[in-house]
Amino acid sequence: MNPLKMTLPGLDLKNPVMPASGCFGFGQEYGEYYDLSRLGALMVKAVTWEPRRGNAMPRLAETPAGMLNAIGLQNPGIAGVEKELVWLEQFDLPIIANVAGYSVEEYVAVARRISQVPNVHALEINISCPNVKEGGIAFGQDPQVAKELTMKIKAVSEKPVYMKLSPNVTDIRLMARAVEEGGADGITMINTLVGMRLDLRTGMPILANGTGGLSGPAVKPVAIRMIHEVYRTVKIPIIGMGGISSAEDVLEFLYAGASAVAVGTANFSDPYACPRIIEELPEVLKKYGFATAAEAVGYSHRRK
Amino acid sequence: MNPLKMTLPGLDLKNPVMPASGCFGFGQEYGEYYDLSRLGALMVKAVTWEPRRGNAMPRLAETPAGMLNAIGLQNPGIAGVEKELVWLEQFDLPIIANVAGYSVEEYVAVARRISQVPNVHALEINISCPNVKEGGIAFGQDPQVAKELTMKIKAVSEKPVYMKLSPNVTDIRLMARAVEEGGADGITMINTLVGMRLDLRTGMPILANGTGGLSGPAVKPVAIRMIHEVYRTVKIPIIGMGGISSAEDVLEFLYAGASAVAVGTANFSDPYACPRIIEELPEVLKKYGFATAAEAVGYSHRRK
Amino acid sequence: MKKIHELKVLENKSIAEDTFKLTLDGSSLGEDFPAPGTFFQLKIDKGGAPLLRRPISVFDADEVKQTLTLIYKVLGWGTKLMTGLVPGDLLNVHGPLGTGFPIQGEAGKVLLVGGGIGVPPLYELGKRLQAQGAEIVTVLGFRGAGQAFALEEFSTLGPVYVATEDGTLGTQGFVTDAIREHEVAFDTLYACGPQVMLKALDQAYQETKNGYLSFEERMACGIGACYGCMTETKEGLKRVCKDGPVFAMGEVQYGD
Amino acid sequence: MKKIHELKVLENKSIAEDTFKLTLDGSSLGEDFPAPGTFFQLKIDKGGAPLLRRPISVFDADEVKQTLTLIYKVLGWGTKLMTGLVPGDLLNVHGPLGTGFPIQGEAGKVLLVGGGIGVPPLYELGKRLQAQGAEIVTVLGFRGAGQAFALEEFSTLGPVYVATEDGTLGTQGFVTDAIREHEVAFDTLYACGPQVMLKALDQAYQETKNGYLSFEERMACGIGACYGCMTETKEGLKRVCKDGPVFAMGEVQYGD
Ligand SMILES: Cc1cc2nc3c(=O)[nH]c(=O)nc-3n(C[C@H](O)[C@H](O)[C@H](O)COP(=O)(O)OP(=O)(O)OC[C@H]3O[C@@H](n4cnc5c(N)ncnc54)[C@H](O)[C@@H]3O)c2cc1C
Ligand SMILES: Cc1cc2nc3c(=O)[nH]c(=O)nc-3n(C[C@H](O)[C@H](O)[C@H](O)COP(=O)(O)OP(=O)(O)OC[C@H]3O[C@@H](n4cnc5c(N)ncnc54)[C@H](O)[C@@H]3O)c2cc1C
Ligand SMILES: Cc1cc2nc3c(=O)[nH]c(=O)nc-3n(C[C@H](O)[C@H](O)[C@H](O)COP(=O)(O)O)c2cc1C
Ligand SMILES: Cc1cc2nc3c(=O)[nH]c(=O)nc-3n(C[C@H](O)[C@H](O)[C@H](O)COP(=O)(O)O)c2cc1C
Ligand code: FES
Ligand code: FES
Repeated sequence: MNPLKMTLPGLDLKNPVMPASGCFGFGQEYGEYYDLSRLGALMVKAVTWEPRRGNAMPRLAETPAGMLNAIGLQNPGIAGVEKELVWLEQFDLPIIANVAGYSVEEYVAVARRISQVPNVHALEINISCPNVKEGGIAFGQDPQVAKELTMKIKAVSEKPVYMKLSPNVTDIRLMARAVEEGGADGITMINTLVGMRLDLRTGMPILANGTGGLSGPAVKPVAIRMIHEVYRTVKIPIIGMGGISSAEDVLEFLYAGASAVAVGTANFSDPYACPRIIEELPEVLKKYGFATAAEAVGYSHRRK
Repeated sequence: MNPLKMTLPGLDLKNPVMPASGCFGFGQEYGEYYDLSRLGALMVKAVTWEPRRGNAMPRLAETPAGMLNAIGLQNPGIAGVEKELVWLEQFDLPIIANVAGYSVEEYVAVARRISQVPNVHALEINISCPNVKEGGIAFGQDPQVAKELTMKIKAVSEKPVYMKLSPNVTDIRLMARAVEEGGADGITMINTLVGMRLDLRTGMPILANGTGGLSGPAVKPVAIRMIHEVYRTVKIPIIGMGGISSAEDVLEFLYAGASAVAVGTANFSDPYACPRIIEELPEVLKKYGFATAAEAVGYSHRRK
Repeated sequence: MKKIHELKVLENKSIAEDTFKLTLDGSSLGEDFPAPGTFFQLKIDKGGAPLLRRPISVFDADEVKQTLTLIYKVLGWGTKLMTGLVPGDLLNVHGPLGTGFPIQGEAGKVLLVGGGIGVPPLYELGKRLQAQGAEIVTVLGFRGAGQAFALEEFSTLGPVYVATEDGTLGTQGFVTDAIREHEVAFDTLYACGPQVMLKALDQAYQETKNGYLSFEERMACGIGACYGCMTETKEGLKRVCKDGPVFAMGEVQYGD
Repeated sequence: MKKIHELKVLENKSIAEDTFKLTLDGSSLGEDFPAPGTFFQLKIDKGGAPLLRRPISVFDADEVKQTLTLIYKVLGWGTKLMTGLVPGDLLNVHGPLGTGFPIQGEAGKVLLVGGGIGVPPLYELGKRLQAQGAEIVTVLGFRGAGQAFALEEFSTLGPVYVATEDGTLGTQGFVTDAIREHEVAFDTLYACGPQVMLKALDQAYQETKNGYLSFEERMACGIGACYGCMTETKEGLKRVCKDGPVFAMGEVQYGD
């Protein structure tokens, strides 16, 4: 038996580790470094209905143990993304499509169409992108709005729907409960924290967009705390992310309540981050006394 | 003329750098390392009416570029703190008293009494402590509650009142506006982000309290972003904090809109952090073309 | 005014499983040459990570050679990075910190009890007690023979008995078993090790003997300012870094 | 499949104000021995900080000596840490990355134009062009004489003209002034430097000459996956790290 196997709505995972959306494009580039079939799944870059240009440059800034990005949902639009997904068919790799929009209608239209793509096994609805002026995060900071959007997407999607939560809220539990009530099959969290850096020479923000999304190890304790809270609040499964860069980090996320995890920023400093973590995971599980990854899910909550 | 001089309500500062509350006790310990009169001011540890034992051990955990603490407002109570403040009279050093409480009545009682202490030049009202079960952060996440608390404290305080904001909110501008409307003389921000770490061996949170407050360089981009937002929202001055460990960091906070800054976590790795930063500040100001620190306040907002 | 020191690394070598001995040039310490039971907070970052200093006890402070020797166990991020220190490197140390072992006039029969990574602070202590004319017996506990260290050094002070959990060296069991087995007689006890060991010793001897125990807590400031490292005592909460790490037997109130 | 390499540091020395030359043992690079205009992403953290790799161009890739030489300017956190590298250290490098300078068949009169920290990638390029029989003139721009470097290396390729902003060396002014002053004639232009310089050259010569310009952007992944380093071109947004850093003159659409 495969000790890393994990089953979530729509997802039969050979291991619980996948690249996070926006940090791995559509796989082509990292596919030059290793066989993408080694991944548990792949969360592809956000897709909107129309092609989007994203934000002006610079879009990146470094911070202590983290980075800010303000890509702003640049993508080739639904038709372009469909083509990219064809290339991915060669791999034994469930795809999770990341859906974004500037209006409820756009979210719904994208979700309906992308959910029909054969190798897309689940949707991740990005209601938490902090880098666009309209839409994005606005849907992720109001429970009622999030709930209604979830319902509308569930009504049209042919695949399970995971709602991606923003950490930029007072009480993440309210958001989690809202999307569960809206019928979400799962939750992915956390998206980035909103941050800013200023250029000391010019006085201007380093990012042309002003603010950007903070990711990387710096945010890990916030992610763990929020997943821990949400696990106690809802029954649907959680795919966890935020600063993961080692198999030990994965275990901490499983303990907190994640049933699978995504790795974002770590790919940039180590292009082999995902397969390295997958390879180290069995040993780390064993070291801490687990026969399977599934056993470790929510372990922290059974210890009180 | 002293290029570092800065004037805020109740505070004539010889320089804009002070230790952050809870990271410097009541000064005795760091007073063995340098003359405390070199500091711009001193934010002392939180005080409640009754002595408080704080949380169980462990209270500390390290995170990437940051740390979690869950001290839980341990303090000797108002009478005990008054004695500590007598010792501080020997220094040329304005004291900012950090006021905490478990109820509105406690906040008001503490604020009234501590504001009468001669070397206390201002109050910092801690409505953002994430480490106590009642009170604390609850006052800092609801604008209406924060506004009413501000009004009641203003009514009894003999010194200017700064409200300390929590970053654990969806929209920090609403909180800032609320305390301004409540009559606050200034804002201090940010307190810590709520985070958690799990012990891989036991499965339990490392902190006995479960969650703790995240501080240190990791949170700096969040602090800069929030100060940048609040500066555009209110007219009252801001004392900024969150991850400062160098004079360059101070400049970034001034650009964002802080009129003075506090240094917390950096004291732990470098007990000379505050005087070192104060010493380096004139040179850094000069390097970036400022004759005085005051000129740099809000610079980022004048660059668009 | 107190100072921070940059000390030159003279040697950094493995002496047991995951255990290293780090020798520093202490000639610039001057007044800060440490007393037994005190510790230093080591800054091991390059480029800012890890953020916090790591507290490590004084194993040997040789006034003649002017060297400061520490022994550390590789546990996590920081101690792992420490293994990369090579001769010639400068190490930024904050200390000596804390209130060490009281030794004033101590000249009778002394028992030193160390468990695992609690062993190091007892050696400098033993040297000073020996110089004062104390009669010393040492009992050290380790997980197994592979983890044992510093036996040679302690044997210069007097008899050394060892207990190992797996029985691969000395008495199988805990230090308390070895003390019983060898019927060690003593007037004063000094101990450092895991809290369960200190608690057992405290409960066994607080009524009948003098004794001092050295505790551990996670630390940030290391000087008593952050209130992160408290321990419950008869007189209320105390700071392990400043009021301790050494407390008299009977003082600390153990949780569960 | 592509690989990451650990290369041994052979030398790391200051060659001008805040400017260092870093020589690495490239013998293990094999197929990854780099082409001119490509770059490496250097991992300079110890213990995880700084988080991101730093992109640095290939200055000299000596196939005979099997060395890889980079030149870097100390600008911030990462490059400052790089100055601490000493011979024997292992440096983790990701690359070669990007699409370099096209040189296929290029054998006429070539002008290399480098500005400041844009100078390095031109030297390996010049060596290859020289080997193909091209006739090379180099024009380099620096802030002042104290910042100038690599003049000797470039002078092995042909005439070298320098422009400095403060006039302490060569022509006072910018590279464009030096090109004009020395009436440099050329068929093909290769340039790297600040965007204002590239834009000036592009506007001056895109109608009349062939030319290739190497651009800079802040990078995260370095391989085209994160969309952090785009530049506007005639054919839409392109990735500087993957589709560039070199683009033909006339391709890039400059902002303001
Ligand atoms: C007063 C005192 C004296 C000590 N003397 C020695 C000694 O001589 N030799 C030795 O090997 N160890 C000693 N320790 C324990 C040593 O400090 C820890 O093993 C070390 O800090 C672990 O760091 P890490 O980076 O390897 O572990 P990590 O788990 O990565 O550390 C993370 C954080 O937790 C803290 N931490 C983790 N474990 C401990 C612990 N057991 N005690 C205190 N803090 C901890 C670290 O300091 C750091 O802040 C002493 C501790 C104290 C309090
Ligand atoms: C393709 C390419 C090739 C380069 N080749 C060279 C070279 O050969 N020699 C050389 O000295 N420099 C070169 N640079 C610039 C070099 O990458 C930066 O100077 C360096 O990253 C600054 O890092 P820092 O840590 O010192 O500065 P910091 O300001 O601390 O860096 C913070 C972040 O911003 C990025 N950054 C800051 N300035 C720049 C910049 N000008 N360009 C790109 N990213 C930046 C850093 O990579 C890092 O992610 C090149 C850049 C690119 C994109
Ligand atoms: C460069 C970059 C681009 C991202 N783009 C997206 C995106 O398109 N959609 C999305 O839902 N999240 C996006 N994210 C957020 C990540 O998927 C992830 O939630 C976050 O980065 C935290 O994980 P990490 O710390 O491992 O990077 C992006 C993050 C980064 C760094
Ligand atoms: C150990 C510790 C104790 C703290 N105690 C208090 C406190 O009593 N009252 C308060 O308002 N803030 C308290 N804080 C928050 C700091 O004052 C400051 O807002 C925060 O740490 C961010 O600054 P830094 O990153 O420079 O530490 C504490 C922070 C730490 C690390
Ligand atoms: S570590 Fe700060 S009080 Fe002990
Ligand atoms: S740096 Fe990621 S696409 Fe260029």
